[in-house]
Amino acid sequence: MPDNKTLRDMHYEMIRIRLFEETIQKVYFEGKTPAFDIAAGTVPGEMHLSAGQEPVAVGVAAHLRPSDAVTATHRPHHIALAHGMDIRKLAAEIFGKETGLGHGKGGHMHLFDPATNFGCSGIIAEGMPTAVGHALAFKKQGKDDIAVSFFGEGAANQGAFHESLNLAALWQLGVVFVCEDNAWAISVPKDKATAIANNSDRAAAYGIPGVLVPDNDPIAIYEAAGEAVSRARRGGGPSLIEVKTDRLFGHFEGDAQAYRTKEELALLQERDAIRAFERRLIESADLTASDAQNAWTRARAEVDEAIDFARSSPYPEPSAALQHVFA
Amino acid sequence: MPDNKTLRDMHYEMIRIRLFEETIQKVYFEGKTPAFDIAAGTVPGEMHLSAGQEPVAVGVAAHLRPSDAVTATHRPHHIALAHGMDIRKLAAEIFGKETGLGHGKGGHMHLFDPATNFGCSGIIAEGMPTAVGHALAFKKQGKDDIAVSFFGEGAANQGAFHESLNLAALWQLGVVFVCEDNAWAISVPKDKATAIANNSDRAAAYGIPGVLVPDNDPIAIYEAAGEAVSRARRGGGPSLIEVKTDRLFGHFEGDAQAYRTKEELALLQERDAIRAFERRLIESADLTASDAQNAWTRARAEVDEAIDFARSSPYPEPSAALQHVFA
Amino acid sequence: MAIETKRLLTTSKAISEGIAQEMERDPSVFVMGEDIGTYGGIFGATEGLLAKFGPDRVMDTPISETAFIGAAVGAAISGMRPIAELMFVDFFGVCMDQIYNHMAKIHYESGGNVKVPMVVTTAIGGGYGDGAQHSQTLYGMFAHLPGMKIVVPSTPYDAKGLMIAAIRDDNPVVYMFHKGIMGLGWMTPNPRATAHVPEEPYTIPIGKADVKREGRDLTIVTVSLMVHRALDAADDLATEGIEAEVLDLRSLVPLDREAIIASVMKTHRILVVDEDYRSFGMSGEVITTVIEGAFDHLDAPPVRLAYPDVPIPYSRPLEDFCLPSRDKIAAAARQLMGR
Amino acid sequence: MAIETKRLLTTSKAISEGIAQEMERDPSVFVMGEDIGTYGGIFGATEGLLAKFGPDRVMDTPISETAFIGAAVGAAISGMRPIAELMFVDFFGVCMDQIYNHMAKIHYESGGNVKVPMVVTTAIGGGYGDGAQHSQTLYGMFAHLPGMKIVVPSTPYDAKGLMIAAIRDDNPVVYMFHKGIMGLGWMTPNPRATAHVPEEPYTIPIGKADVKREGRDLTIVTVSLMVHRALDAADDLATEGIEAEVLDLRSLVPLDREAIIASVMKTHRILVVDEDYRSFGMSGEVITTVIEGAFDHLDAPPVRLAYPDVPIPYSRPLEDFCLPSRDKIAAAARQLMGR
Ligand SMILES: Cc1ncc(C[n+]2csc(CCOP(=O)(O)OP(=O)(O)O)c2C)c(N)n1
Ligand SMILES: Cc1ncc(C[n+]2csc(CCOP(=O)(O)OP(=O)(O)O)c2C)c(N)n1
Ligand SMILES: [Mg+2]
Ligand SMILES: [Mg+2]
Repeated sequence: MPDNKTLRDMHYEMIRIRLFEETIQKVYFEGKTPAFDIAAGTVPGEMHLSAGQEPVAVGVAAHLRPSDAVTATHRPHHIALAHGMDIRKLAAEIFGKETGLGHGKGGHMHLFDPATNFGCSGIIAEGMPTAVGHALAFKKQGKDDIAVSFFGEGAANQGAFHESLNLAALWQLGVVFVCEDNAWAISVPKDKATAIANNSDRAAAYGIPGVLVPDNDPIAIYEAAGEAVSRARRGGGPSLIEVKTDRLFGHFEGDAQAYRTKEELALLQERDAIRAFERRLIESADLTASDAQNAWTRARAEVDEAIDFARSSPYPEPSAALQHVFA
Repeated sequence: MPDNKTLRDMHYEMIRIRLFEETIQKVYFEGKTPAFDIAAGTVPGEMHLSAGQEPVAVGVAAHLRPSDAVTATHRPHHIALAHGMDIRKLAAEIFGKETGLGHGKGGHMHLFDPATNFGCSGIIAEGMPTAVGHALAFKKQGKDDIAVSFFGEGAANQGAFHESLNLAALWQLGVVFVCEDNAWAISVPKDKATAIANNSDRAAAYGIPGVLVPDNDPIAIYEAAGEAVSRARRGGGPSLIEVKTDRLFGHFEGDAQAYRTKEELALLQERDAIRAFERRLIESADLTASDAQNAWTRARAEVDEAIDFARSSPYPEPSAALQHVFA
Repeated sequence: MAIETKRLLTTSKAISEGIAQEMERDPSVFVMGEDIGTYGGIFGATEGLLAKFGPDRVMDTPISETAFIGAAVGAAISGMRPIAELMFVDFFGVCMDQIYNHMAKIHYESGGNVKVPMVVTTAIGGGYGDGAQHSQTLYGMFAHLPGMKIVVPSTPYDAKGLMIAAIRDDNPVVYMFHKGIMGLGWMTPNPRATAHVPEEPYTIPIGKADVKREGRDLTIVTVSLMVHRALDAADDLATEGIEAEVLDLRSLVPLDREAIIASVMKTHRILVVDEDYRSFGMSGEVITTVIEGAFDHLDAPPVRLAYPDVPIPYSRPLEDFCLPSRDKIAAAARQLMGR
Repeated sequence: MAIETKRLLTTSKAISEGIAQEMERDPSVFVMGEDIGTYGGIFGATEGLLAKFGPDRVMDTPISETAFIGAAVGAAISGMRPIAELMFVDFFGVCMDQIYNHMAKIHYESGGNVKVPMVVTTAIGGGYGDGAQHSQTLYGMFAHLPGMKIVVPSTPYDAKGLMIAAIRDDNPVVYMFHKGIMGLGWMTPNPRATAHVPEEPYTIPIGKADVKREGRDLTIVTVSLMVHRALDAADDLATEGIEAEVLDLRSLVPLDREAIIASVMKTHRILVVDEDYRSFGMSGEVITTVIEGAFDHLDAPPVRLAYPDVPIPYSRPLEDFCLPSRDKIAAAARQLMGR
């Protein structure tokens, strides 16, 4: 069970992420109405937001240090923020600005942060081998840093999943594999893609622990991650954790979600993990109602400041496109 | 338990394969002595022979019809012959002759036979998806033909293994996946490559039956395959069979096998599955000693005739190299 | 005299109509891919097919490109004519072995005994801020690898005719549609992405280039979305008295070298416009074709305008800097004309 | 006066020596791959390393190219300098995503903040009857994709110097060695595959072509094993009074365009010899480079001799028909000279 400070930090972090995602959503539609044009507006391109999946990010990240490596997917913001990425640099990168994490070269699916050893990839499951490599480096360097690889339930049917788990298990590397099962891969439901019900059962194919967290509960995730992280840190090898979580928005912004029913969407809103967690903390007296309110206000200010920073930052020089191909 | 005719057929077929492989081995070294030059001689290129793995091929193929699709690997001869490929066309292809299966274009790792719906690939595990596709076609066509995919234990750590098993299980296709575990992937022993002891346990990751045949026994293989094949034929979906088998020769011809001990190699010779099977059939009175002798003689003649055919066949016209890129 | 009202279709609807008509005609045709069912394909190439043909012939797949493209290869060998969608060409790296070592080579390795009649459809192209892993064209890379036809349509009319031809072809065809030619409501509109498309099925031969605009002064050779950019530039150039011929290759394999040479023999000048990376790709191949076939007919050295050899940057000014555009094409043409 | 005896090494020994010296110098260098330990690498590039450095730094891997090449990417980001061997380049299709979407792009996507210093070694080339899936060169395809350096050595001396340079490079390098240049006992011997190699470590800058033979009449541009074929052909041509300059590019990325142009400015004629597939590859890029840089200096249209656009056939007469050879190079050179 996380201590009070950790609970409050997790609460704040989930709120900060949610507000960030909601704000990016608003910004994303600037210049895209009335006619939606993916190339237009303040932020072009695809935009995969993580609202609903905050518990996974914060429950795991609570156990990590900045030197631990984290790899994420096309849906990376919650994980990046929870692992400590500078929110202004993140926002500025999404805006394509010179002050962004990659000076505007990467964009929202390609965030690389040496300060928090964070990376992500828009190619499904292909961030997983990189995580194995980070852990391999740490082992060679005699460090007790670990690597965490986040991926969706859709990714678990990609070859890279299998190869990465086998290699990490074979070499007993300190990797925690975290499957964010939000039940959907774009429009394809999990049962139309995965031959078995729970990916955590696939851990048996590699002789490693497989843990199922059946609901989107930050505390349960915290507990499962704690065990996996400390196993990894003490040289006990990799683990696989599967969390049943919720994708509150469309796959990407602009997704009409014709494949989901109104009822499903309403149900997800109703069981929103942040509100549930907040209620629970207030009930358990870990948080007062006014502290809770305060958290929303503080997070709002932090997010707004980051967005302002991004908005007011300059674009890179066009010809900078030709730089940084080679070091 | 196979009936007497089947036992005798399996006995003959294993002998025919063994003699074929031994003969190809001799032919392969023609023109390569005293100095071994892979490009020289009657048959150039890599040569992966299957001596020792005959039980897997014949135990499975005993249940198949020519219209069943079979995919194999870089080590395909035993499976091709057991499934009924014309031995003369196979030999001629290995010789690079116009009369070969692919008019000399494919060679020993790239055998494609419409008559027996056989194909193979020199890329590890990449024959597996093709097998899934054959089974998918059969299902769409309302046929009860099935597909069998052979692969080595080394292949079971390749992404294509995972994706193929998941897809076949998801769509409940009639595929039998047969893992020939000969304990080695070139020089890498299985325990240096695979995080668990038995690949058959990986069936659980796809919710399909996984069967381990712990020794190189044609009858045990026949039994396991019989169940998997009939399940596949009746629409019951895929199975995974793993057989612990023996690679009697080097990975490819010319392999000095510095990575295997003399003791291991001697032990393999000693427990040669063909001799053991023959002894057992004679003991059980399924075969007389003179029938057994006869089988070797007949097989010898058949193989020699095929090799003669290959040897005396003409090479393709050099400019034929430019044909058959497109149909 | 009856007034003829021409039926207008977007490219994506032209493609899905072509597929639908072939599925009606031939029960062996089916479609596989991620989000090609209920969703209709991320770029609409399979819209309406699920409703019409049901889930047995329009199959959503797991994110297992190696398995399902490989399954298409197997199914094609066993008598089907699959269409498999690789959502973005950028993802080729997870499944290329099935594409180039299997789909493309089995017919040859079999000495012509085994046919692999299938189509891989895939989306190409950038210009909308999708970054380094979702914006590439890569047709030059595919065209380098023998054994598969590479189709790169530019208009709704061509798209339908080439799709039907691709499905009927007994060879593997990689059919690459640029997101910017699809006529999608949510992509920056391209006026020529909606055009007349006949209702009845028809084919366009794969391997024949098409003169999209005639001209006497220079030849602009290109494909896909850049055909539209080149036509726009040609309009601008015409106002200055420069008449550009725009040659749409329509396929890179087979490459219609005769058409390239014939056009250059007429205009004596050539500009190649290429959204793919500059080096070791289409632009060099087209120029070399001209050198091999019309060296003595050139009034000026051939010129290419291509994507620089850098990963696709995300930020708009950076991406714009890299992409060939109407203005850059016109400028390159003027330079070629010595203006 | 002391008699100097020069130390002779095969290319494979030169490569493994280069790796060993870097491993001694820099503890962050390690090697991963299939059969690179006890076996010493199928083509001997890692021979002796396991005995010297032990299994922690010389790691045999499962047949999981995506996982271990991807692991090299992660390890490189976290401070190591991995060398990962892809046994044959033909297998790229199972792991290309890690190579071209990750290894090659992360530095750029990070805006220069993250470095990926690693080497992918891989064997290329045919001519020994290994068929369509084990005989390709494919350097043209790799060179088309931005973000990685592509090194293609031809001699023992170059191989060692380029290997050390590759390991020390802060960028990802794909190091492609042709089986026929390795000096392996079991491959048709190539007399220049054993040559003097200094014992001490040295580097050769990546991106600088090398004139392997000077000549005044024509330039033969090529790489890898074809350098040797070209040198043989140049010997034959010399007896006829034709002096060919043989330019070994040594790397395709960076491509030493200046060296190509400088040589053509001198000889006014160019023949490109390429074991990779003809179309959309190196041959077209080199010719286009000449057109862009030395059009007015050409006395004859550039010529290319390349592998035809067909999968590699197995049978010897078929493969011989396709491969560029000493005789075919000499014949093409004569034709270029108008003889
Ligand atoms: C190899 C590959 N195939 C397909 C895609 C397209 N794609 C992007 S996101 C996505 C769905 C991913 O589902 P999941 O892994 O469950 O993650 P989620 O989107 O639910 O977070 C797909 C198919 C891709 N990016 N990479
Ligand atoms: C994707 C790929 N990686 C590597 C190789 C090289 N290779 C050929 S055979 C082999 C070992 C295969 O081992 P296994 O699957 O156990 O089959 P076996 O040789 O034992 O029959 C390897 C690594 C290959 N052909 N394809
Ligand atoms: Mg999901
Ligand atoms: Mg094996």
